[in-house]
Amino acid sequence: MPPSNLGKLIGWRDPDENRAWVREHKTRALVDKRMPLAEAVRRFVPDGSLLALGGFGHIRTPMALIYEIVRQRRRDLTVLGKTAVHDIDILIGGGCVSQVEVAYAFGHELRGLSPCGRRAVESGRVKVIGELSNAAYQWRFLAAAMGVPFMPVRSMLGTDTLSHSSAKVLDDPWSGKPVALVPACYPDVALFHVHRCDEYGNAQIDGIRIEDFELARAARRVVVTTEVLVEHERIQRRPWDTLIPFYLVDAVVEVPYGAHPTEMPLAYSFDEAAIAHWLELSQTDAGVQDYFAEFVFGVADFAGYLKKIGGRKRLGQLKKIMDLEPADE
Amino acid sequence: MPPSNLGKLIGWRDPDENRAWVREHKTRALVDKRMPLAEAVRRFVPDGSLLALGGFGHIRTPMALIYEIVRQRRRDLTVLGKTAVHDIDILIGGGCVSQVEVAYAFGHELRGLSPCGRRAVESGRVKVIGELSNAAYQWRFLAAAMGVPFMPVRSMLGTDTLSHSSAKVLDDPWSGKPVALVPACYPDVALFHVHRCDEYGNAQIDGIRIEDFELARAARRVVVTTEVLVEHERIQRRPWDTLIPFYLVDAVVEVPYGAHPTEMPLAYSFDEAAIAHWLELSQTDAGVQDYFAEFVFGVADFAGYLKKIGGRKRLGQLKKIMDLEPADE
Amino acid sequence: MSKSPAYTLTELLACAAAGLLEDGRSVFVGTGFPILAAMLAQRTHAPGLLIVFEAGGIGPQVPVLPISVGDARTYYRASAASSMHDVMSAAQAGYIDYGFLGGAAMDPYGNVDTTVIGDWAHPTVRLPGSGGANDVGSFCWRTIYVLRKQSPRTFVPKLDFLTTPGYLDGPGARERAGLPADGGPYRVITQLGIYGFDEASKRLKLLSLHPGATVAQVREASGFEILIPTRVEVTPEPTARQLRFLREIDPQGLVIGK
Amino acid sequence: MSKSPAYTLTELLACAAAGLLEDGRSVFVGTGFPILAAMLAQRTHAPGLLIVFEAGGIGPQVPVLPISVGDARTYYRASAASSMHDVMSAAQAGYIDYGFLGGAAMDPYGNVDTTVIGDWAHPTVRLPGSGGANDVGSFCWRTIYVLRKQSPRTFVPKLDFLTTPGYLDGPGARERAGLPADGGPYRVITQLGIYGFDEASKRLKLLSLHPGATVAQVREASGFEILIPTRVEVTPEPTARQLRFLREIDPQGLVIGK
Repeated sequence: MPPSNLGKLIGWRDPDENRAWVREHKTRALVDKRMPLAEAVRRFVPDGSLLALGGFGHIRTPMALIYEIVRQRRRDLTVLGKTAVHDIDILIGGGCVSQVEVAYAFGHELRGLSPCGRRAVESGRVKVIGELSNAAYQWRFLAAAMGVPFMPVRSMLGTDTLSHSSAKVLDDPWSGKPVALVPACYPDVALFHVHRCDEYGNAQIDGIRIEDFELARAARRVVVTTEVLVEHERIQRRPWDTLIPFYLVDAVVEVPYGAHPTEMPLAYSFDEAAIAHWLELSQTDAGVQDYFAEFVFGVADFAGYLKKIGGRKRLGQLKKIMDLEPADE
Repeated sequence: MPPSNLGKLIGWRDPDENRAWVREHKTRALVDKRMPLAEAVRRFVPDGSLLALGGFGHIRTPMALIYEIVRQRRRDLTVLGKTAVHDIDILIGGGCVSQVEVAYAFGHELRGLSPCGRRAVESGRVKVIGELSNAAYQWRFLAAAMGVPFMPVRSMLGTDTLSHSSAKVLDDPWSGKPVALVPACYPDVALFHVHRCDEYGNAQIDGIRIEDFELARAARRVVVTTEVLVEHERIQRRPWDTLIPFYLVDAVVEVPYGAHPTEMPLAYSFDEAAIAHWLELSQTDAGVQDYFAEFVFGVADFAGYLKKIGGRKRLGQLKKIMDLEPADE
Repeated sequence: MSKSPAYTLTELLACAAAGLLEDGRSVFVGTGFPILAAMLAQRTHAPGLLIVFEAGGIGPQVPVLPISVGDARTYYRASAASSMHDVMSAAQAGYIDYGFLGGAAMDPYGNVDTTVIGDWAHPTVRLPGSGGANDVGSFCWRTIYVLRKQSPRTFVPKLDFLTTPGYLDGPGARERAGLPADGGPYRVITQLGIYGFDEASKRLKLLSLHPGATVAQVREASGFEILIPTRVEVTPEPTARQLRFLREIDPQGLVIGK
Repeated sequence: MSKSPAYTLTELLACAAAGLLEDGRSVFVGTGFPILAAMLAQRTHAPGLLIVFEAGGIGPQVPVLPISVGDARTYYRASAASSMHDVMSAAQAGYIDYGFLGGAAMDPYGNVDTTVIGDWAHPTVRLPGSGGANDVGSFCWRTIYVLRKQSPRTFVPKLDFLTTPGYLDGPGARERAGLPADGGPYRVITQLGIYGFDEASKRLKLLSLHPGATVAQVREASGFEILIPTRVEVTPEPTARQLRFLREIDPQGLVIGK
């Protein structure tokens, strides 16, 4: 068995310590949690936060929040790299990130590797503090969501991925076979972009849930941006569609197109041009600065960003691409 | 720490043994799995099976299948008593059950204790082989569904419930605190009644899922009865509503009112009269025999049973009670 | 006192139980008495009380008293209707403040038996078992017990079977066993009075007597010694307003009729 | 042979990969080449092949090639669209037969590196990491690798970082480490040929050469010794029917154009 200690233990908490925190800091009452985007980031994403992003790869990524983090020049964030793609790339480019635990990062899926993320890691500006697999990551969140200290997993065993993770190996008391135990992971804050949410934070997502069920329950603070803010009554009509119940949520912000340039399933498609533009500019540090000068610091807010990338016309096209896609027939 | 060995270890399998079984016995192809109720029971609920029932208490209980098991005079079943109420009561009355592992059994919730179940246990006709809690049970199923050997749980510790279960206690390698490990539980067969299902076994349930997600994935064989058999296209329109995907399912049977006399959420209510009638008759063994003579052996099939309990008229009333209930407004 | 309206024992207990539930907190309820008390609390001093059902109902606007823990009334106009895994996980993670339980027998440390009377292998009376009770008593921050029939047969020095943990064998025992820290039984309500637990010994202690009940009755109705402080409150009688609400919630008297 | 139509290397590899997938089985696919091969298999010899995506898409009728592992195309007209937890659990429980993976480097036992080139703490090249690859290589019964650039730099005697398990250091090593029994790399497809693994040693073994490729090329393009059996097949060329399907599936040549 490889030694299981090269990876830094990040996000783990004694379950009793987290229970006490939850008891004191999370209200169970239905209260209006709407606030401006800037306030949500100011209050819930301080410098040094352990941050996780909802969605997956280029899907349902909370980009409006990410651009706001860059705008507020947050620093020293540790990002949980659970298939972090455009999200972490922008945050690294913005100078917000100092550490990453990696399941998948510094890549853009089919679109290739990330020049910006790779430069940061290879130059030592951003430190990779541990490795693990996608399944192991979501199960770290599941353990936290359940309030148990760890989750047994049968992958990673025998590999450098395991020895560079924070997992330990135990002999299963029944079969006698070795099994990996991954420690619970409680992010300080998790950010989500959803299809609909009420003022209290009851959030519903269409399509696959990916690992957002587990992540929303693992994070201490949850910030939700939503395509549409709906009446509580709308939620009450089909409460079994609620993926994130209100008592988990700390802030609610209505941000149409809040996932741009990533895909909002059944709503709008990727903006390949915008992604390609970033990948092009981010070939150099100067290009990265130009990008932020134009798309973040050159605009007042996310609405300004949306105008920059082509406004109504472009967004309408992205809707069309998704509409044309049989998935929405 | 109490010794953790008074409970009999039931349903646990080496994860590799079950993987090999799954590889060989579960087809991944979309094949028509419709068959008559009697055939489904004959093929998938042999004598001596380790049996689990979907739903919870008096909700979504697969009663048509349960009456058919009695009709076929199945014997020596071991029932996983996960809030088993009317279901296990009928099976015990029918002489089908020899052993029970108990989270909750021999009771009828608000309706009181079960005369039939209690007589069987107190007389030794049915043996209780272990105790555990509701949460521990569902997490035994979760471990099996995940293909891991156990699940950590923070309840039961320090009690006779733990010492009479098959759980073990481990010191969490991170906090050093004791945590219970409950072994995975793979039922031989699990029975479900759902709102809609296609011919391949893609099953959708309205309302709360209770622990059916985990149970359907833990069981080796899954038999589904459905209020309505729907076209595959209906499922494909909202695939995110599918709770039980087809590759888990071995048999599909369309059985309207298949949960009677228990509640089918948003469809029809409990039949309190029918439940009360059973509780009345089952005060004595003779009464139990009278009940089965009339409602099982005195009829050809479940359709005959439905006529007996009042047919269309009565069923219409039960629909009305649910309709009148604001939950369906 | 004499001016207060007529009320049943159940109504008195329901008002007493409701009074224990704080606003802005969450409560794990079963059917019957617990949901009645929780709904009363919501209609009076705790409108922001979150009601959660074991089978997945989260924050319903319960229309009529549910009969089963999973029936459709338990998630009518709810914020979420999920699963036992979701709700039990939330409880284990510390999101559920109060739990309501009953039991066949209780010992001085608030441990409870709902499994068997007599020997486990050859029971005199077989009871339903833990159900979710052990989880509620393990996970919730404060567990409230309602035992309507306090007597030497229900308040026993030693249980035939310890189904659900109270304070086990005394201070620190829950933590030593690995149960979540700082939880445990909070109050015990019987036909005679309301009890808490002594900080130092974690043993049952009388807090208040119901109108008309005496310390002597409390002592007689127990198989173990109950701590009696020098100062004992009197349980407040139901107000007309509380009674009106209770009868709105349970018009057929399914629960308050008992 | 000469009668066979013109085809690209990608088309040859896609047909070879598709041919490995049996009907009535399940395959874990990512975007790009794997989904192309799986869709070709469905349209030809394996109509009952279940396609599963890591992020939750189960049994979709993929309309156009998906760009991301989670995009809406991955559960278009699917049987289920659930979660990574559901799909990874199914894989860990033995429901997924085939997995498709790529990699930057492979060793003689089919172990693969997708994490770093050079030292982990100070990498020469930082790659994306495991992603779901380690899980696929651990859970699936048979893992298929496609490495388009076989060379002494990609077929190496020792990896800089063992991201995803092949046979680790030989027979029985996976089981000793605790990985699910009887899984592991099944085939490796490169620009030169198709490889399997020797039963006794679990080392890479040549099975078939692509049309025109030679054993000498295979040897030159590796940093370790590849087992060469006396009898080596020739990879069948794509048929006109297969090519027609491929061009239907990928009209813009997103993948087959490469």
